[in-house]
Amino acid sequence: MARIGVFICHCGENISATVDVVKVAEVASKMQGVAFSTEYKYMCSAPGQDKIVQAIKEHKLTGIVVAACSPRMHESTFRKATAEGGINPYLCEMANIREHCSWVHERSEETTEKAIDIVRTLVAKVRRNAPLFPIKVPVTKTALVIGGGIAGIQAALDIANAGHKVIMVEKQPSIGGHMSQLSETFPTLDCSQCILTPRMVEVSQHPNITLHTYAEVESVSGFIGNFEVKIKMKAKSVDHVKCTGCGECWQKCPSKKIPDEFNAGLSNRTAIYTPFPQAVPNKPVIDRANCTWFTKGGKCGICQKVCKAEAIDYTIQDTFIDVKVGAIVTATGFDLKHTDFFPEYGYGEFKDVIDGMQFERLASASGPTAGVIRRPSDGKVPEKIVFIACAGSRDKAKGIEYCSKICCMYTAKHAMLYKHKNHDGKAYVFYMDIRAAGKGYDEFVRRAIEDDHVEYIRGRVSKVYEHNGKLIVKGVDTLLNSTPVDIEADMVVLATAIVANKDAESVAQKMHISYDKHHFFAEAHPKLKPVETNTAGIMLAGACQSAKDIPESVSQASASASKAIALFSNNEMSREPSVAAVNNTNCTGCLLCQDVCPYLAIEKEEIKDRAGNVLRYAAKVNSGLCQGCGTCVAMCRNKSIDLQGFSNEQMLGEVMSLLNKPF
Amino acid sequence: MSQFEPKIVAFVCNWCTYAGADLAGTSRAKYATNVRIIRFPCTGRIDFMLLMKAFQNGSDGIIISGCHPNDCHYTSGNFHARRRWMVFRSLIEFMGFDTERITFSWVSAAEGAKWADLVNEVTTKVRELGPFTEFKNLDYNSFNQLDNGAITK
Amino acid sequence: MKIGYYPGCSLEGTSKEYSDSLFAVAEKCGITLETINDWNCCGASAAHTLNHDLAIALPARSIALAEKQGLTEIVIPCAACYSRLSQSQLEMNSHFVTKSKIESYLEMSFSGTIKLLSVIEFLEKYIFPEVDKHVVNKLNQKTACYYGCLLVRPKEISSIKRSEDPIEMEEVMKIAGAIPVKWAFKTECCGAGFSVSKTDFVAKLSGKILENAAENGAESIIVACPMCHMNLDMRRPNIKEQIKKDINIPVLFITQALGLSMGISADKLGLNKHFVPTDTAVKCVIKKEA
Amino acid sequence: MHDTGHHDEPKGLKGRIIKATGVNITECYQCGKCTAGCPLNEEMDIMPNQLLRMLQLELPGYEDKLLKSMSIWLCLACDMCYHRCPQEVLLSKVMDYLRQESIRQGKVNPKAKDILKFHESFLESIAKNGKLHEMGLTLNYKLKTMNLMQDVSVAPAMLSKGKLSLFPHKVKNLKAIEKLFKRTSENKGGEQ
Repeated sequence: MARIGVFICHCGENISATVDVVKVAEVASKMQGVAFSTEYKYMCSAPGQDKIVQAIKEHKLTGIVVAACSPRMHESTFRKATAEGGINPYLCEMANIREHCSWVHERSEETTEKAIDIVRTLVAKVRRNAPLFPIKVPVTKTALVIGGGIAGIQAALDIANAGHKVIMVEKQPSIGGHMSQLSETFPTLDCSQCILTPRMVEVSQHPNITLHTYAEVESVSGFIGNFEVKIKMKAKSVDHVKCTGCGECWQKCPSKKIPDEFNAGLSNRTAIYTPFPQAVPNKPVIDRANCTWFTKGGKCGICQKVCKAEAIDYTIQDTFIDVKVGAIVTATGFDLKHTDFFPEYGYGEFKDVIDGMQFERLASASGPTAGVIRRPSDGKVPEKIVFIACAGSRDKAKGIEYCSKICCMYTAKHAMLYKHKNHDGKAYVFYMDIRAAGKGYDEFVRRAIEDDHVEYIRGRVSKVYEHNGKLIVKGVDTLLNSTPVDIEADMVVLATAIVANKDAESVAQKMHISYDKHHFFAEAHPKLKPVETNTAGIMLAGACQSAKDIPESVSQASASASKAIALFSNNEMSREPSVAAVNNTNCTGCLLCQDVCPYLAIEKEEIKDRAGNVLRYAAKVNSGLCQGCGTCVAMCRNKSIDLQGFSNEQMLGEVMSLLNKPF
Repeated sequence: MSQFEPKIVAFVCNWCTYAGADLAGTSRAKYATNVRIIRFPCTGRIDFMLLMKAFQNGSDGIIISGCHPNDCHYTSGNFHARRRWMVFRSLIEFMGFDTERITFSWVSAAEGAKWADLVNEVTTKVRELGPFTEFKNLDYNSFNQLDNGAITK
Repeated sequence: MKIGYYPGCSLEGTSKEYSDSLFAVAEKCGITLETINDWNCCGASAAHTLNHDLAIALPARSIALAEKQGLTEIVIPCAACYSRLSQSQLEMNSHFVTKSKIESYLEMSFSGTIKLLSVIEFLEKYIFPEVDKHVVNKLNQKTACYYGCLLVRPKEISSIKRSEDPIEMEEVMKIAGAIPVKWAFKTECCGAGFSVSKTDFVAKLSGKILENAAENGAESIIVACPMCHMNLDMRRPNIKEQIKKDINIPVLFITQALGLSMGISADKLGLNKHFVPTDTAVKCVIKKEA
Repeated sequence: MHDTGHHDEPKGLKGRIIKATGVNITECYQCGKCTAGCPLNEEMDIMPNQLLRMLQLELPGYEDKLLKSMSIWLCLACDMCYHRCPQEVLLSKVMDYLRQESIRQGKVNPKAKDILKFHESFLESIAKNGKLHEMGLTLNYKLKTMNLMQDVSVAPAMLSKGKLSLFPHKVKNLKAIEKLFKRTSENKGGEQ
């Protein structure tokens, strides 16, 4: 026989001003199963909580209903008090008579009636509550970092330096990401590679970090503390244990006309290659799509012949490894729109209209022009150069409404670098707004304008076309009575929009994390959980979430790392026990539940007789994976699966009591 | 004569609509007192037979509301709810049930005002539809006779 | 095969050669063009400048007549008429109130299901499949294909894919054995409606177009709109005054150029009706090698 | 839903434009791309983006400035602005409305009278024949504007090339055309 205690809170006057709390307590005392009922000014205060503890002891209560605010506010407070009173905390439920009642209605009989109804439903539920126990799960103290750009590198080093193991997966042959391609960095103009390469080396040499380059995450299963990850190791065709990185192979490789990704297509590379001289690891892979051995069926083989270390092996296949990790940091980075995205700027067909990354390579000492800014068509140093900001960004018509955030700064940097190298050259920037809100950022833009005499013109460019070896840029100065401004330029640089990686959607689906309509990964809460995702244990770092500059990416990476380190500080963790359970004597094994479970938490169980013969099959819930959504419960044809804390009995009890029907 | 006040039961998910209703409270929106909320972890958890139980026992209208598509806390529960609702609706429509009495909506945790509007709209609509009596008017005796006589023989 | 035909006023007057050459090419390919009975003017820019409802109603009448006549597809060679008829059909189909209002003005019903074809769509759909059999000559000249505004804009009605640098006319010209040049003013406005009232603006805008075509080596300019043709061809003296340059490149309708490649005589194609002599373009034509 | 009654008729020009054209003026963020690409930008007295800005801000006297401007008559409706607009503001529709409003209020810029007269002559020709009679239009326009000598050099050539016909082609059912003209002008200024 249930003995339930009901506690009505006044919440100062927040509830009692519109709800007759005395009447609610009085009616509640007569409800089925209620042994004790009272009201109090502040149930959440220490004396209020103490009332619950005392009442449990005095009245031998078996369940608690606290009618007060939203359970989102104080459920844990009252469950703790309930436990202190000596009964299972999950026997306590809250009736929300503040947010859902007293605050949204005027003082009236109906309002009090509604409060009584709310209390009655929760009493009916608690009568059917069962003691539940938090689920303890062990924690695997290894982190997986996906992506080896600056964000991934930072996260990996932070976690590794805290003494935990890290597995880093990078899809390219080298780590370093986009930052390794940059010339100099704003607002200090220090050389990108100079500050990045030591970090890359540290990753490769760190005893706690296992680095897998030329590898991709194939699948992720499991849950926080206990993920199981399958990693695809793409065939490098080179045994990196034997390889000394001498470079003989790529110097002799005859396939020399492959656009070099690292130089943003401004130069060519060979089929066997390392992406750049400071690559980590500094050992080559064979790009099979472009290697004659693979495309023309065993012809060539020069690299194998010249390799003294006998490291080249054309027969290596893709392999898969399975790893167990406790936390995952997703740092898969971003992509840039290319010039072919812009019909009005020539569909990418004008050689001297380039994107920001191509300019970085032109300005970089390690780039194809050794840092001399030359235009791609004829190698001349441009005398007039036009930068177009917001190319594709903030452009609803092109499907990208958002601001790419970093272009204002890098465009100022580009113009500055150009002016530093070509004092007599003219640099124009067409912009809409200057968004330079970081530390020292606006000062940087002012320096470009005031000290380096970059001409900033406020207006969008309507069209760029080729004419007599020049590029005609048709713009406007909206600050000068909207005067049309046509510039005959030698080179045009588009600050193209930052977009999500092409495979971002499939990566998100593999990890069961959410993403926005532009395929940027979604944080769990835009303000209070900016680095976590909706899947516990998976964190975000860098531009895979939204456009970010280097300091922001690094900060977020460290924040993600600290989340992982905090998780690893305990040997086990506990989870809410609201999970599904199967009554396997009733279960017919149809496994509809398995199809709808978003967490792959339902397995097929063999029901055997004593001799070990399989009699039939039933569903079985892995309570470690189950998140408690209950979709399986609604699907089940004969009510063999139920959700603890929201069971069929409890929900039906609520409905029936609400309508004043006995159940 | 006082006007008819319908009883409306709202089946809502914990993460979006329940929180949205909380927000309506914290922002002190005012709405009709007719609605009673039952909290589910997810709209995917809602067994639609519970709707029938509610109507059978005196509810005049029902709201089902959860997270917007793609916003489900559990990734896909709301999609399952929507699909199930579409099948269920065509079934009960076929049986002659007035599906106007059931409102399926999405209210996010940020849409307190939308929740208040939804409750008011549904209350007005169901008030106009009048009390739900179809089920109560069924002739139980003939059912019982069928049960005891015709079928078992 | 029978296709509906909306000539438009220009093709019965100043641009008769466009109509003649279209018929000649269609005939070669075994296609009969059936003119809409009692069609009327589309209203051109005058109607939509002065009277919005009239701008919908005038084209709607011709479309409704075509529907009555049982036509399912109409080719509208004039780019301006094509634009007006398409805009009208689009508005009629998307605004119920407008539709019923205009229907009451017309005293006719309007179903809006007829397929309106620009000359480019018509060539792609009906001439391309036949063209191999009939092309006997190579135009053998550099051509600048000029689209103007109304074939490429607005995007809601245009069938053109690369709106800033279309290639549909170039595809036709390649088949005709011409060498299309790359140039920058394919879709700039020629001044269109100001042909009579603001001739100096037309001269300026058309002048820029001609200049760019010339600088890119064009030996002929190919157009698909009588307004563009008039401005680029007839306004040459004004253009000369404006840009202080004498540019003698002839301007051909796309159907004339295609007709030449099919061996149709210059006279039949109306090539003698132009202000800028077309003989330089005709002279380039050579027999296609078998 | 209530009918589009008189009680909610917007008072200002901006409100009427939004109601009649459905173009959301506030979407313009003043990037100027429309002006940069306008073929007649050098001739305009108010640039396309400025015109939208004036509508956004509604400073005193803006209505007259717009209705008396030359720009609204210079717009060729080539739609280059809309085509490249990042915010997809359909400016040519706004221009159409402004022109018709300018005529209604008798505020047509004196320099635009020729353009207006050309359009009027054009419509008169259609009203009379159902089709354009180019010769008639030219004569009519010349009489209206007294630009008698303009284009005299090309006319004989056109005639000899068979490009101008002395007599108009006419629509058979001229009654129908008459009705269209009558009915649409009775209802002018209605919702677009």
